[in-house]
Amino acid sequence: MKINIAKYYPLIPVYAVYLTMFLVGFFVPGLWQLVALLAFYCALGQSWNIFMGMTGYVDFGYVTFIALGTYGMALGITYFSQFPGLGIAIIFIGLLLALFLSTLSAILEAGIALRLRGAYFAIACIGINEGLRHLIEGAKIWGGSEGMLYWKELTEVFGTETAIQLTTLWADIAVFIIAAMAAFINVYYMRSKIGYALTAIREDEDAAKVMGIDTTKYKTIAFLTSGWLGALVGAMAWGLKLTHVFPADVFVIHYTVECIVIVVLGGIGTLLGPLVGGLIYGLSKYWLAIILPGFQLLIFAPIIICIIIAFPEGVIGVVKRRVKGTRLERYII
Amino acid sequence: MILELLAGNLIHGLLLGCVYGLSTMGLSLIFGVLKVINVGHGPFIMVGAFVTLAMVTIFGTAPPVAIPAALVVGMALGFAFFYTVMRRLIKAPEFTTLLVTFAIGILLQEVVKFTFGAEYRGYNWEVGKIILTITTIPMTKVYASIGSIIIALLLYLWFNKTRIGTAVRAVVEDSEGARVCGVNVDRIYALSFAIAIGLTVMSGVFLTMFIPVGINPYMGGVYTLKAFVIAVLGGLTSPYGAFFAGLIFGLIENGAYVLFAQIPGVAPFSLTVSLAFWMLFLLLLIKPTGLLGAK
Amino acid sequence: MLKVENLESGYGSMQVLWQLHLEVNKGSITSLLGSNGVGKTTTLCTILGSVELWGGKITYEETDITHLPTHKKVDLGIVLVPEGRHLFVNMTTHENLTMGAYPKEAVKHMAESFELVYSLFPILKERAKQRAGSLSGGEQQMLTIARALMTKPKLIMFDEPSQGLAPKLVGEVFDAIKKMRSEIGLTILLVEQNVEASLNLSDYVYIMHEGRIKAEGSAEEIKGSRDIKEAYLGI
Amino acid sequence: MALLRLENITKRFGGLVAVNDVSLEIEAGESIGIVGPNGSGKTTLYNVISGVYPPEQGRIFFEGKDITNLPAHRRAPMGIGRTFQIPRPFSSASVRENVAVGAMFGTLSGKVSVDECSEIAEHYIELVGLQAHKDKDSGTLTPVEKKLMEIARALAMKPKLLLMDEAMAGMHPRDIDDMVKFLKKIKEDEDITIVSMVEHIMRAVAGFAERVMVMYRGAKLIDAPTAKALSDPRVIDVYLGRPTGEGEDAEG
Repeated sequence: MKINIAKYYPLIPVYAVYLTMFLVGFFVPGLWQLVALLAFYCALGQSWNIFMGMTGYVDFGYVTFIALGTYGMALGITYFSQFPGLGIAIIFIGLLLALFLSTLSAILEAGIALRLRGAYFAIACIGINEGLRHLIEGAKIWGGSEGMLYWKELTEVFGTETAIQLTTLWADIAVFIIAAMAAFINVYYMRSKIGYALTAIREDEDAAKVMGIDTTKYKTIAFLTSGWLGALVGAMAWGLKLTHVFPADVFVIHYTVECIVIVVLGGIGTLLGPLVGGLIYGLSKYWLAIILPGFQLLIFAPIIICIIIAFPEGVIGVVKRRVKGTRLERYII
Repeated sequence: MILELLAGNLIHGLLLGCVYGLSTMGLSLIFGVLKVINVGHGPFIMVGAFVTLAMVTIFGTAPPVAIPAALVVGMALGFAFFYTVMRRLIKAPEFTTLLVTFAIGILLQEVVKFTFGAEYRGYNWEVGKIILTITTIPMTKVYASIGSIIIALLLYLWFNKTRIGTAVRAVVEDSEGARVCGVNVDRIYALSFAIAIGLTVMSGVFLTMFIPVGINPYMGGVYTLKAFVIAVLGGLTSPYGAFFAGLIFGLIENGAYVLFAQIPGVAPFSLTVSLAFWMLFLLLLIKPTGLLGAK
Repeated sequence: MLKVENLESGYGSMQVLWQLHLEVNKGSITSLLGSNGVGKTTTLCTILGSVELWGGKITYEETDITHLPTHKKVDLGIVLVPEGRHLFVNMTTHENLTMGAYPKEAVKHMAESFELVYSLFPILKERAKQRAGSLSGGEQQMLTIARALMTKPKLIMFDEPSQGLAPKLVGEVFDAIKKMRSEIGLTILLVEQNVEASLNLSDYVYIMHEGRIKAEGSAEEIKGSRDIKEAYLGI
Repeated sequence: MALLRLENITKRFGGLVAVNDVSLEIEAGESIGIVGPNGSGKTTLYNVISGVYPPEQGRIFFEGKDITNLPAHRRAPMGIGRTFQIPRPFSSASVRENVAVGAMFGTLSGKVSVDECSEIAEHYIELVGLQAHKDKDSGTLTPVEKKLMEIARALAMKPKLLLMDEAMAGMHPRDIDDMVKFLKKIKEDEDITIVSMVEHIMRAVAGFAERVMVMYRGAKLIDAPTAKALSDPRVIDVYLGRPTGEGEDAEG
């Protein structure tokens, strides 16, 4: 089969930005934490956009995936640290558990939520998120509201030195890799049958069915992919990096809202959008926290309202319109 | 013994259910008229609680005096948010309305936080109690639920007996149809939004009369979520559906708590909250349009 | 009675109407003909104000009403029988009609309006307590017209009143329109795809094509003009 | 063996019987008109055939295979294509992408690559005369262009049976004649069986269909050769109100 490389041109600017970020963080002293934070937001934006951007469904409970990813890593490290011989494989077991848990919740949500549209879908997703959180707390699963702490286990397996390396460097690098993967998958989907099917579903689901599109299948593909990527981000950026997990910290709708803000700022359904949105959002949040500590939310809320109203296409949406018909067009989607 | 406990708690649940019902009517009204889910619903309830707190602690009045004050504050907020923000979002895609209403909620929380501080507060209002064999009911709870019922009834009369109220129903059904009948649809949008917010803020007053402690800027979140469950149970677009669903929800919540408390080794409070969401889950699985919905 | 000059309008960035002019004389039946998608519905909606107006001037009974909101125009006696009916399906027939009498002037005359519409459409009286959604297609169309009459209009605009009706019922609807002029003295602006029937009914006819008025004339003139019929009506 | 066979189809919505005990057989190569006023159950019948919802009673056979309980997306690849009364374009996608979707998920599903689908799309876009608009977002087309695009999209599915819903409503009588000619040509060239549904454009029915089924209040009133059906006294009584040829056929 012939592979059409031109289809992947839009990845060039995306990867250029990620590489620049990485190099800046790596070589400029003191910037690594900031860059890691930005990568986290970009990765979440990219992952969330695969579902929301392509299907038009607003998954307001997306944070469930991130949270379960975190629990997957926590469980992996906590339980498999009994077998120190596994070494670095423990982290991969953690990632597998993250994927497993997010798949379970995706099945739960897909069964009900993908049949519903609009308001009901948004509410159903929030419901599942809260239901899981309070079930974990109420039934005292995985430590209940006391959560799980596993720094000790991590050092027992890897030694303090390596454990510090893992949590402060490799967890962040992994987030970069996940973000890059998400961007690639996004382009791949957009350029294949899946993308056509999802566009049709987004615009008119019933007409899509009659055209021969198995709507459940394609929605599930997008939903699962998006959920898996979210879980991987959670496993690395929270699970491995923080070495603790509390239900009240991870099942927080605010993070879903951050995803939406990032994607909307950058441009829904675009490839470059989540990256641009992630940078703008992450940087301004960081900056506000320095100059006006404690006031971030008070300032952010009205800004978000204004931007959404005045600027619903997002940065890349506007750029896309500008470059239409020029040579830059094929690099920006 | 457990049956007595259960029966006692169900009485409390029924009383609280009235307040829940009232607190959700605004959410349903906004969804019916504007087709917008107000994700910032809970913070408006919180505003009601702070209005009560201010009236009681600063002006030294009895809590019920806060009811008209809450209505005024709520409607003022409603009109303000409608004309600055919501008006521009009437035909906007869903994620923008979700995001914007959420941001409004955050804004309210932060403003209240910077005005009143973040700590937990409460007030004291003693007006006697009814002592039954199975339970003791403070009169404040009785007043709160009676007040909720009265306001729900007034709303019902407004909807069905007044010209403007009928116009609101017409807009819910078909806004274009209402427009060609000469209804000033934009004003109906504004008015309904303001009334809905007014109702929500008022329900905050009744809620503090029911539970006069734990008033803080972030108390609203949990009520947003409860309101979602209740609204779906009630059919999402029907304020009366929401009221009756509130009763059901209050009963289940209080009943379940008693039962969960019998299970050793669990946190019954969290489990009760969780149950509410599994109920929502099941409901959406079986009958997405809600139990009490029109169709 | 109604005068439209240089009307321009559209949706979003897409312009639909260009330099449109139109005049409706008091007591006349004026038709706006043309095929699907030429902007007939947009014209009516722009006149009434439910579609944004980009430019031009609308005069009604010597007053400039260009920038009045829809409800003010309804108050002045302009009403639209919309395409797709837009009935309140969960309300009863009676409630739908009551809603029609929403303008303050109309409320005062509600009783006589009810008498009038029930005499015009006796079937609606039988269906008064029924949900509007449960009526048949023809009955719903009558209810839509009756609801418009309840606003006490002077100028009534019809958007495709025969659409979706059995040919048999189409005649009844056109008879009703005729009666509205002769018995109530209303002025009528009619948008139709049923060319033949509209030509028979109208005094004056405008022909639209691609968002512009391409031809106009008395019904007799249009009927007599082969060219116009060929070029724009395809008959 | 009939291409499509409906056996006693009944479909209810709540208390309303939308389609009442309708049977119909369509042989390959036929062109059939379904006529009836709004609310007579035509669109519901189409929805049952294309699988939008299952019937309460009755069975549907396509090429002898029972498809009664098959979901919609499994029927399209078998060769059932359709257009909609009110066009339903995938608005944010271009005309070419819209038509490509037809090729991608129709009877060619799985046999052609995304790029090939794009080529097939070009062919049908030209056939319906929309080549000037192929890169436009389909949402910006005029209603008539949207209808043409839907026809191209349905044809790109390479269907065996094409269900057309009011494809000619709102067109000039002259354009209707062109469309009738076009459909006749397509039918021969592409070997498609066409069912066309109309409310009141008798001119199109008379010009196109060999056979007509008239529906009234959900039930089949008559199923006969076109001329016979349209002059049937029952049809005139409940539907036409007067014999055709007295002006109705000039509607546009």
